[in-house]
Amino acid sequence: MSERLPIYLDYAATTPLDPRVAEAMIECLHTSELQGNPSSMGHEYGRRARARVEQARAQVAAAINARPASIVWTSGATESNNLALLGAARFHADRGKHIVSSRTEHKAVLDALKQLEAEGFSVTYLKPASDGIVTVEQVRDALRDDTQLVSLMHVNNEIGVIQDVGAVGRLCRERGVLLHVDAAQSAGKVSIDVEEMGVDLLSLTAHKVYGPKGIGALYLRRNPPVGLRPLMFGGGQELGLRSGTLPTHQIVGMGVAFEIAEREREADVVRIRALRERLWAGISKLRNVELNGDPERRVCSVLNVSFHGVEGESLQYALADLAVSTGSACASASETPSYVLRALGRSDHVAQSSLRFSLGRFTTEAEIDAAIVSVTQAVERLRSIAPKNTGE
Amino acid sequence: MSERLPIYLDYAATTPLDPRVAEAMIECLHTSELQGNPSSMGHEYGRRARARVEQARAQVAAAINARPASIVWTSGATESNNLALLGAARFHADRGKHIVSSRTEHKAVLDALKQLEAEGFSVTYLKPASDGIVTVEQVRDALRDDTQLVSLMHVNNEIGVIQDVGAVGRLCRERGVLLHVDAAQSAGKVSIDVEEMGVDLLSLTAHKVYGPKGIGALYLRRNPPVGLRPLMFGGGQELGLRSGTLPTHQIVGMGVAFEIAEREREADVVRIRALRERLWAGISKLRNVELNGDPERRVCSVLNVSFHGVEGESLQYALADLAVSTGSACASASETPSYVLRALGRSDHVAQSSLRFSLGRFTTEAEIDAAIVSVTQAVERLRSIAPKNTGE
Amino acid sequence: MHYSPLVERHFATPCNVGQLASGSDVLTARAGSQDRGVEILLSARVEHDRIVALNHRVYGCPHSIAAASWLTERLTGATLQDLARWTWREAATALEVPPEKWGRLLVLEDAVRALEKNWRSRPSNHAETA
Amino acid sequence: MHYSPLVERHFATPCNVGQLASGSDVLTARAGSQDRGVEILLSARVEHDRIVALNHRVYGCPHSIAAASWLTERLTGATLQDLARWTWREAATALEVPPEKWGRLLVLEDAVRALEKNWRSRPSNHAETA
Ligand SMILES: Cc1ncc(COP(=O)(O)O)c(C=O)c1O
Ligand SMILES: Cc1ncc(COP(=O)(O)O)c(C=O)c1O
Repeated sequence: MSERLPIYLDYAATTPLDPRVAEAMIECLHTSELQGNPSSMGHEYGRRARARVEQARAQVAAAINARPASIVWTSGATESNNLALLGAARFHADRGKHIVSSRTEHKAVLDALKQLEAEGFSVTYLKPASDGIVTVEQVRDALRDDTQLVSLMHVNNEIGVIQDVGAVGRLCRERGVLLHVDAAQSAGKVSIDVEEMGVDLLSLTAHKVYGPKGIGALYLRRNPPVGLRPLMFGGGQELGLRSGTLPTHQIVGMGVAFEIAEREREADVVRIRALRERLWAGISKLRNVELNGDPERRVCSVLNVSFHGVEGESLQYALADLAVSTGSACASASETPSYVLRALGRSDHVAQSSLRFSLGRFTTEAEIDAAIVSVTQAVERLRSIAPKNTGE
Repeated sequence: MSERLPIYLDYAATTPLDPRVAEAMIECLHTSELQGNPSSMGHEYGRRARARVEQARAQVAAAINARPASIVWTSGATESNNLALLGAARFHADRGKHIVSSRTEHKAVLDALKQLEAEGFSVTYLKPASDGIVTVEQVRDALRDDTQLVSLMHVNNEIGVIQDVGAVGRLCRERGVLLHVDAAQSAGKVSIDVEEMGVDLLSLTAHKVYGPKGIGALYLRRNPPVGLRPLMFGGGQELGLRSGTLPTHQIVGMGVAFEIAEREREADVVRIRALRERLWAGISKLRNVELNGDPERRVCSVLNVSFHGVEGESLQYALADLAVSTGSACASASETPSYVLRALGRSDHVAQSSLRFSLGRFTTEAEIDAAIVSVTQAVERLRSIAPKNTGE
Repeated sequence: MHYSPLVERHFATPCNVGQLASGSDVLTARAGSQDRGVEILLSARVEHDRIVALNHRVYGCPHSIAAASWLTERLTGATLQDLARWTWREAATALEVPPEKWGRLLVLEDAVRALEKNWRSRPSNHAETA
Repeated sequence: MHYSPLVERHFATPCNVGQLASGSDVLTARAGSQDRGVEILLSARVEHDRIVALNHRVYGCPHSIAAASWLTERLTGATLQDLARWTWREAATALEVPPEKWGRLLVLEDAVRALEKNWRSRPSNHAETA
């Protein structure tokens, strides 16, 4: 175990709690009046907990311009994505069994779609251009008479590109097709307006927005109402769409996190983007480095770079003083090169030599400058010991 | 809103956090080194979070005499029950489509079974005797050649009776049928030994054991391994059985809660049982009150009483200074009389006039004495204004 | 469940609880049953053409208890015509009883109708109504 | 991924990095490629029947980098026979390389074999091997 902790540049994997969020959660953990079951409306403990739950529902709804009644609490975006996709597809199977999505979606979308394929649905996985963007034309061309659902992520978790969800939303409206958007990575960084974007289902999670892990939400359009088959059944909480005792402290934490994220979004974005540009300015001084994903249409916080002539595992090992990721958190446990970079046309070998730097609310200029030094030294050292391609 | 808070006698709906659990959780909320994604094994933040997650897994496993590898984290017992029932039934559908359960299971079991019936499974719901007990003979008689699964709760949440799960486990072993046990209400109050009980699947939740809401676990036998179809798909956490970022602080809280609950179980049980007997001694001085459920084979903490000649809603309203429940938390939002008491043969009207008092670790003798006074006064007053059945 | 202040007051301190000792000037009426969730017993002392005392006993939900208590205040001093004119809606409005509880107020009206019937059938009454 | 202390040391401070200036007494051998994930270049100065200097360049994972560095220490002073006897398993054992990485060590062995072949094919060598 390293003594000094590395510089945290893995905000896209998960964010530390904002102290204001921690404070709100700790109040719930310390205050016995708030520890009743929010479903126990028969007594004061339950009613007070319920009041906090509904306050948080309003906070999350406000952050995406939705009505509180359209927010369903879940355990995170994985559950939200599964509830949205499995729930809508199974419920509306009679409308048609075709679904349109993309190759660069998060595993929680891709694996849910695989399950639907096993259940007899057919899925078109759109291949983005090398910049990571899926165009509305691609979606239009993929729509069929039996298409019931389109699922497209707002901001990609590995390369940070932003999809034009609004245009796809208008298209889906015209065609009477449901649109699900995985917004786990955009909340707090890109404005989300479910009305303007014409979204029917939208997945959110707290732990990418300085809130707690293990709590998320699914936005579900209420007019016209979108029908869903629940993933789990029981007490009938959340209008029967998601049973299970509501975790007051978690929900309160998510509410505060989203309220802060929306209020401070613009200031955060300006600061974080400047830091990211400083990082890229430093790293791009190295020869043979390549930015992955569209340089303009991207979230402020993510920088995904391929380092040619440097082996990925050695690069990460040499950068022990930086907490960065070689892909999505779940993937980085494994050795396999990022399927997202592969979809952009990168070779296994280049994908393997790529790192995702993701910055956040607590990143400092000093950390960025230190990161530039580490990366430069590591890359130059590894290149210096490698065989020259113009050898002998 | 009442100024002074009522006396909390609704521990079966949910328990307040044990301060030691709160402390452990707050450490996670305050310590940035612990706020990495437990799946980010590429850096120290992830590895330290993972270490805490695995420590908690060992704590929960130890409390039920299981191996850590057999514990899967979920969002609570609702999810655990659904994962166990939907997951096993769908996975093993080829083994047979018959399931045996009981009428007094929690809604999270009954509604999951309803869903399975909609998917073509047939379910036998055993009717317990008026004492609430389902006998092993009843289970034996219900088994068919195509029975693949038996689901029986350990301790009932409304009346507190304890089922002889061990005997049912031995029977299921003989017959090669899977046994699922919903142990949400027994953990920390009744000894749970998955080996001795011969259980294949067991549902747990933290918030009934002085741990946080929104975190639970499913015990899943590993040898021979029990196959399950996941409810949600994605990052592949928890060996692919339950994807989604692991909420370190929640898991740590559950671990500490179960470690404490098992260590202090016997002392807690003795204290709480004495308080419950004191409560019953006081309440039973009233004429025409009836204890629901077997008087001996019951958990230490629950007392469910029918008050004849008193209308239920008025009784609860008159007892505004007591936080008690008219059934399970989820049910008490609604007006309908408890289906559990109905299954025991009580009339709607008697079921309607019943209250569940549930005691816990922080209940005091003074609270019990005050509760006795309130109940006595309320019942006598309401009876005094009612028409005498031998009227005129 | 929401309870109006008036319901709260009558539930906490119901008035005219009990049953008047039977006598030639005392009418009683009973409606509902415990199994149905509401049971009401009214007893009224009538002098000349008016109710001079009205007592009640009630089994039921807070709204039913409050409504019965409220009724005894409302109809003390009432004539047979007042009784005939009275309907459950008056109680529903005065006590802000939610629709799901209206059925219980009908039982209260049943009791009032029964009381009215007994009053009409009193011998001493024929002249007046003739 | 686990790295043994020896891997850590050789990765942090690899020895004999570089390429010897070509000359009649210098043998070189190359194996693998960046696309395959490992590429190794060895250059050895031979005097009489021994390697008196052995340099390397390497592209690859930490295990590959450490193994190449370790190899140059291990085989400095080696004879043609020592070279012929050497196998990747020696590196696997010494550096505690996990099985999933053994394939990469085979590339290192390829480089050693190539060096051996070049040595044998040296004119000055025929006499000795005859
Ligand atoms: C785009 C995207 N979708 C879904 C998820 C899963 O969210 P959660 O970890 O809350 O289940 C993540 C993060 O892991 C993500 O980045
Ligand atoms: C017996 C039983 N099973 C399942 C549950 C559901 O547990 P959770 O609230 O953790 O989803 C409860 C409590 O609500 C319960 O008492």
